[in-house]
Amino acid sequence: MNGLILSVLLQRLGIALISLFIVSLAVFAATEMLPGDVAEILLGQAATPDAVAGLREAMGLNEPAIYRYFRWLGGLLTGDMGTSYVNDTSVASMIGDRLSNTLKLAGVAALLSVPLAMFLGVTSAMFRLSPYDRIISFLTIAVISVPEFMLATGGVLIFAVYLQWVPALSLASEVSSFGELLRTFALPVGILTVTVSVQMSRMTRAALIDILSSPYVEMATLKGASMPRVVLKHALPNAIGPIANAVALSLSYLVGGVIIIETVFNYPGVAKLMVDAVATRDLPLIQSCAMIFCFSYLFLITLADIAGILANPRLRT
Amino acid sequence: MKDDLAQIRDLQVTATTDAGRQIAIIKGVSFDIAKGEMVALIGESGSGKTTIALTLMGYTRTGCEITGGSVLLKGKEMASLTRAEAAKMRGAVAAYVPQSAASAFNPSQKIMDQVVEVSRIHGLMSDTQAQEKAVELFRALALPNPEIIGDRFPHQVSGGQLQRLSAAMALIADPALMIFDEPTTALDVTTQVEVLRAFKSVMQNSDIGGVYVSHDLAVVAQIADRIVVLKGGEVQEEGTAEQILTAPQHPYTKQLVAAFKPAEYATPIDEAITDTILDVQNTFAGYGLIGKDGMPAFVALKDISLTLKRGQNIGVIGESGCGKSTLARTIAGLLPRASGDIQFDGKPLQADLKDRSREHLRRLQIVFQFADTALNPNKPIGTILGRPLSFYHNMGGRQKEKRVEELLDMVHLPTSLKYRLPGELSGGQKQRINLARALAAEPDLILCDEITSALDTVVAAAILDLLKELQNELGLSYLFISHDLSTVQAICDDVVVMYNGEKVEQTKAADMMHATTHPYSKLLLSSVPKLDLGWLDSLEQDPELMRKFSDR
Amino acid sequence: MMLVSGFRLSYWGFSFNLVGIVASVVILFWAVVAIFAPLLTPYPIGLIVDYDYFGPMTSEFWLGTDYLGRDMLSRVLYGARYTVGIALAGVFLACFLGVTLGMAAASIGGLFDTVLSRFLDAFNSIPSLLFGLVVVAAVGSTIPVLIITLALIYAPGSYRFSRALAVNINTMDFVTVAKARGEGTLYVIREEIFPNIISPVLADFGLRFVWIVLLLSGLSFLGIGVQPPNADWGALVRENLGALPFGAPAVIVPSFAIASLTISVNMLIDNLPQRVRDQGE
Amino acid sequence: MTNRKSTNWTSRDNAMLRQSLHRGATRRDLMKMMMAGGLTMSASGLILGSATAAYAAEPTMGGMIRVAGATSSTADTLDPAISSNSTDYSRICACYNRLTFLDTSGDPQMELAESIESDNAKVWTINLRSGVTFHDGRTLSADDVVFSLARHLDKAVGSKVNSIAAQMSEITAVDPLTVQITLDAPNADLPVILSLHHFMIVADGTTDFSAGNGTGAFMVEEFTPGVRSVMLRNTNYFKDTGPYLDGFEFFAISDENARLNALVAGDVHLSSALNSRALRLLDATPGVTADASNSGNYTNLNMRRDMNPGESLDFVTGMKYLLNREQIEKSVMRGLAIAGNDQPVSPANRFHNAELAPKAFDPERARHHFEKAGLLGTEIPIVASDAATASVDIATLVQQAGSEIGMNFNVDRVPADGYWSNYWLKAPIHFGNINPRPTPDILFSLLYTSDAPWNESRFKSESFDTKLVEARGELDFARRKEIYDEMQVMVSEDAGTAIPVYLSSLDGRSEQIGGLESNPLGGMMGYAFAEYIWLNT
Repeated sequence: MNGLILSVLLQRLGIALISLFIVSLAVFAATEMLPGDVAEILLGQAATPDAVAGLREAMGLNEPAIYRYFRWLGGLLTGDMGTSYVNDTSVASMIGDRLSNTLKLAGVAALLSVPLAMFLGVTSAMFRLSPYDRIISFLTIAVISVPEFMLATGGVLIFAVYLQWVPALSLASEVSSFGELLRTFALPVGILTVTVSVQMSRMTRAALIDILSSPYVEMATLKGASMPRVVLKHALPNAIGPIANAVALSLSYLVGGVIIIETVFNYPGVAKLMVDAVATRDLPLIQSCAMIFCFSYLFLITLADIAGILANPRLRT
Repeated sequence: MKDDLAQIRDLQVTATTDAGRQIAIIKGVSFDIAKGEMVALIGESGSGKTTIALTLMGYTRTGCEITGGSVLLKGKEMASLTRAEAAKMRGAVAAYVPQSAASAFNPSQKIMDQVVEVSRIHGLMSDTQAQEKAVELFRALALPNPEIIGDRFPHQVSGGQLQRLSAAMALIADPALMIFDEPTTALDVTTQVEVLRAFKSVMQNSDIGGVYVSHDLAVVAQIADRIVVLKGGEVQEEGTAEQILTAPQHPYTKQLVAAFKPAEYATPIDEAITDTILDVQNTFAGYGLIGKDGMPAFVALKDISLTLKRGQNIGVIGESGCGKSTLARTIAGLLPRASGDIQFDGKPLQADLKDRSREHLRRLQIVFQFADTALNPNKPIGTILGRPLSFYHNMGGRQKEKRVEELLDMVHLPTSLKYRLPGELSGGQKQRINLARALAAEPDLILCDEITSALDTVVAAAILDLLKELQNELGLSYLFISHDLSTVQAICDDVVVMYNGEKVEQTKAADMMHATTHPYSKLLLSSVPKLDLGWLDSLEQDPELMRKFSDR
Repeated sequence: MMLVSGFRLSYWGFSFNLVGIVASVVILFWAVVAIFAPLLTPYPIGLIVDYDYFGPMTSEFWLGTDYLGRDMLSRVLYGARYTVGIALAGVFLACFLGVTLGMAAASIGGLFDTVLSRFLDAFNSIPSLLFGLVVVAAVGSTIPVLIITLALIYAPGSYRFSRALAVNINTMDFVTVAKARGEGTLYVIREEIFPNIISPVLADFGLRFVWIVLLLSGLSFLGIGVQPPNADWGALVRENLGALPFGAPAVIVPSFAIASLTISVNMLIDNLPQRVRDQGE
Repeated sequence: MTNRKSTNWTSRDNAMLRQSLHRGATRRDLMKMMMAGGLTMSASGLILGSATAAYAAEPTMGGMIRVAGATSSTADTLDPAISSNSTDYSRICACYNRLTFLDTSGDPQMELAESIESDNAKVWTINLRSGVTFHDGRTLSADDVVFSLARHLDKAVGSKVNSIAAQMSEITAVDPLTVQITLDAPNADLPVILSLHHFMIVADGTTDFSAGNGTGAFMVEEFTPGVRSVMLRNTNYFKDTGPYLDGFEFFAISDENARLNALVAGDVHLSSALNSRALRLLDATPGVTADASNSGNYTNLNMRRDMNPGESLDFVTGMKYLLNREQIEKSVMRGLAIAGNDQPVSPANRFHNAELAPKAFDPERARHHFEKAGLLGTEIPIVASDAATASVDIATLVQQAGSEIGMNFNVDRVPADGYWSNYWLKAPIHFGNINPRPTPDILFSLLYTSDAPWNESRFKSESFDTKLVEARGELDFARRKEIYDEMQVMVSEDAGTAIPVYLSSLDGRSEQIGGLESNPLGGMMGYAFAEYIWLNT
């Protein structure tokens, strides 16, 4: 729509490519450090030397790993994520539905948490230092301070085991109706929403309060504007940049950071897939997952930047 | 006297420090404002002038509160209003024109929306009416193309225009009282003239009362009917502008007035001295990427040449953005020059300070405008002054201690200060420390970048005296950069006038008032407010020139 | 100058807020426990002292027993050692790296800055927990490995933060003065920039400490942590998670320990004692 | 602050018993006690059996159920040869069949084979059941069997039982319904060997196993590695008994507590491999119950005899005395275990040597042995991992017991993934975990002969090797038992493998599920539960 955004996009694209490359290299290095290779892992106890050799042969793992890495990289450039070692199906197909699961979960959580966070953040900035504000900030701190797995297991125990309102597992495959979706996702989504939105609301509040000390806010007050008006009309529009950034960070967490939730609720998402891949030393799969996380992060950050630019007339025009 | 618009009686305001300690910042101030009358509150920073003005809107900045006395505005007690009640008055009855309009406008809203917001908040008139009215005001305030300027964003219009727009914003609701808070301090002199004119014209033919907060007596003299002189939260003297300027009673007022007539600078014309300490030849410098022609993207200095003899001072004047500070930075090597040649005491001076010998660095010192950002807030004065000593003269221990005390003594500060942090010093003291730090290097040349501009007139005058004194003792030379002519006049032999990166003219300081030939110099000089009531009205400037040179 | 207004006390030129005081007391408590754990534990942490498991609080075992019937009190006290110790070491390392690089980048600028920033940003995009899992899986979960991993995970954030701060300070005149004087980068970083970003950096330090504690317990929850029979709090929660349905102290106490520590640190940061500036205006 | 020495444990037992009775003693608590009292599993298993017998009365047809396994990853497979864990076994048992299978008492029964005969235990003739069809409609023939068995010899397949299959020197199809297997040496156990999960019969020439095309009771409806699988009843299954279920969904919940919660919350009907501490919650919740079965799976502490410090027999013996088997049994396994006597043949096996008593916990004696080995006070690492059940806990017990007699062990817990390839068999002192094997012969030839592929402690003994061969060819049960008894003693005394307990597995189920019995091939009826259980409604 205008030069700046375009240039930001281009610049970001460049950065993205570099970052993706760095990450893939780092991941590759890490995976190479892992003891044992896919053949040994698959054979497990039966990993007698000749058995391993045979299997490596059959899997074509004899050539140096670095070759395989670059072949994978080359493939990626042509949009081919390669094939998994352990069960030679294409990585794309393996990631496919896992990703859609993850996005389902992340999406619902985002839909709930962003408005919630905004509401909390804005209101507590509006009435800052009021009892309301103090209570909110205490609650948010409390939530931030409790490990996710405690919230998760506690939640399961109360709502699934005792009250039996919701299932203890979130079987993505079972969802047919929207109501069912709500029911199966209630717990994980609820927990993710809480954990993510407190982060965002804190940052929102901070960003707003930062701006509330600026001269034009005082000016607005001296025009007789009410606190809500000051916050909504004068502070908020100028805080969009930082807020968007906070949101982006939190959302990127929803994609890659939910391994604990996926574990506790046995939810087949990408994070868990990557952990499996690591456990079986399935290089192409590991790499591809890492790429997805890295990409989603960069993508969201870029969106945030653009939001910031659009919100700021100085940059916009 | 005539029917009062506002009455302030025995006003007390206290501030609460982080420690929870209560300190009185306004100690029993009383004065009246009549309809259509413009009362000026004058005093140095910290005198509480803004605080008083704001109480007229029932507003105190965070941490402060009105603890006594009464503030009657149109018979309403502003001191004891609830938030909501006060909000009703603000903007509608009493309106505020901020010091820096540039920061007082919401960067993400169109100007028009912000101007008419007052009427929206108070539901005074329909938006269309409000907008029509706004346009009228724009016209009245002599703003260029008033019809469309409202559709712009704040960053798209100049500082002088914003200042006037903020006045329009204040006037939109026909307030009974206008509060001007140093509205021209941030502006260049040529612009200031315009803005003052605009304010005066809108205020004159209306019965709106006004409070004009300023530290600049000359400016106040042009616009105020009565003047209240403040110091440390107390009224020193009150009277008509006439009386305050011509027959000040209170010693402090006398000081203020005196500070405006600086002692003429007696040049120690000793023709014996011939060796030039600094010789700048056809120097170009700027910012941004270097192009093929070897020139940076934005050239801030164009072909500057000047020479400075040992023991003499040269002043560089011009308005913001004319490149005078860049000149200092280029000479200091902070901004490597793109081309040209600079000789220091006969030897070539490397463009980048990284390439300069420690000796050169020592002999050429720079002092900055803002004393408080120029001192590391976390280091005691002693350490700050000690560093150049150990760095250049590798002094240490007792010797260093002693030298530090000498330096403090040299700038007339108590030696006990060396244990204090900069934050605990006043602006003037800080600037003296700044100077002392430069002196610690025992330099030949000091580049003074606007070192008095941020100070109150009285304090500034004292600093100037100090500079002269030091020069006589140590045989220093100064390159003195300022936008304020009187200061330059007060201390320099020669004056260089700069405009938009170029040196337009160089004259002897003594006779610059009449000897200047370049139209811009003329305009600039004529725009400097004089300490007499009629100056603004009698001032005639060629509108052509104005349009050409001033920022409007 | 000892005057109380609102919830504030002031002392030695600092003013404290009640919440802040309470928080610091809790933190202090855990610090002491961490240091003196060996003297405080009634039983060896590996010793099975009770046939029953997930035992209740008794006069004999103040905090009940764990899944093997070991004394919970002893284990929690020792857990403090590992949780606090490792997290502290990790956050120190992380902030040392981050802040040093951040300041260097800010004051050197140019290519150095861009390259470093790019690289660390890329690093930032790897989910921390996953990264932890991979590394620890690769090189085994010894305490040094844990510390280094945690440090690596949080260094980029600290870098970002301190760089942003340092960039602002770097534009200040007193830095320019120092440079004009001919001071070297090291001096500028150490003497001019660092003292002026230290307090926000400390706050950031605290936040990172909390994150590291949480991440550490997260890792322990996923089965990676210090070597048995030792266990950090996260590991204690994990190994006794089965006690949750019975609300046995074995799982409640370590959870509570974690929460109390992290909440206190957060609270302290939000109510840091302020240097009193009393020069009026 | 008196440190209670572990010796006065037994004095606390009664207190414990009373305590739990107060809590409202349940079948399971009592069972715990009985096992703690040393009653063998099969006995208490029977009690459980009778308890479940109430349902065993009339199987009901129909119903879909959900079953939660313990482990799952993208490595999940339907290829019998490379199946590696309970999850894989549960699936392949549902969609394939073996030639033989073991019944509750551990005796081989015919499945796809009608008969398996041999007169010299070297050359075996297998007659196949006729009219058995694969899911894709093809009829089972000798070629399929030959293919299925021969695969294991191909290195590229990476078969888990390659070393066992290696003895089949010749596999030929005599006619469409007859297969002849020639062994390189006599082995009376072939019928039992063929009941191993890996020897499931697949269709001739199959390369892609994801379809699970077998003769089994269920057909694969959906199979997503690492996620789940859905299986539906095979309408023309050759057996007239079962399957009763219309089908079942199988997925794994790796987190122990999540697995338990899922069962308690009613999200799954069957939940395998529960933690013994789950019993309390299961008691507290109506409608769910659990069955323990001991099939001889064990976690053992291996001290390599070819490396320091395992070289010294004194050290090895010392360690065996330092293992507090009673404590492991009660505190670590909460009774879901049977004290072991350092040899691999468990009480569940008909060849178990009952005379060979477990070594009693005796720190002093251990100390004396360590002293003789001159190892007192030296720092000795013990490698443990969650990969080997309970090994970490056992290691900590050893570490604690050692610290009290001046031995300085430190536990080195290493990551579970990669454990088998990187530490097992390699570290000087490490833990192993051996899945139940149906015959002493397999166990010994796999783990103890001089050329055994998994000789965990590098135990070498000529006479042992010869005895094994002798027993293998011996068709007279009494004689064989005799030989095996002697061999068990040899291992228990001289091998560097300390086997403290045989672990029982605990499978939780909704009380609607009927027909689940224990099986020597492992929990969940040797993972073949699917075709035998039913859902009461």
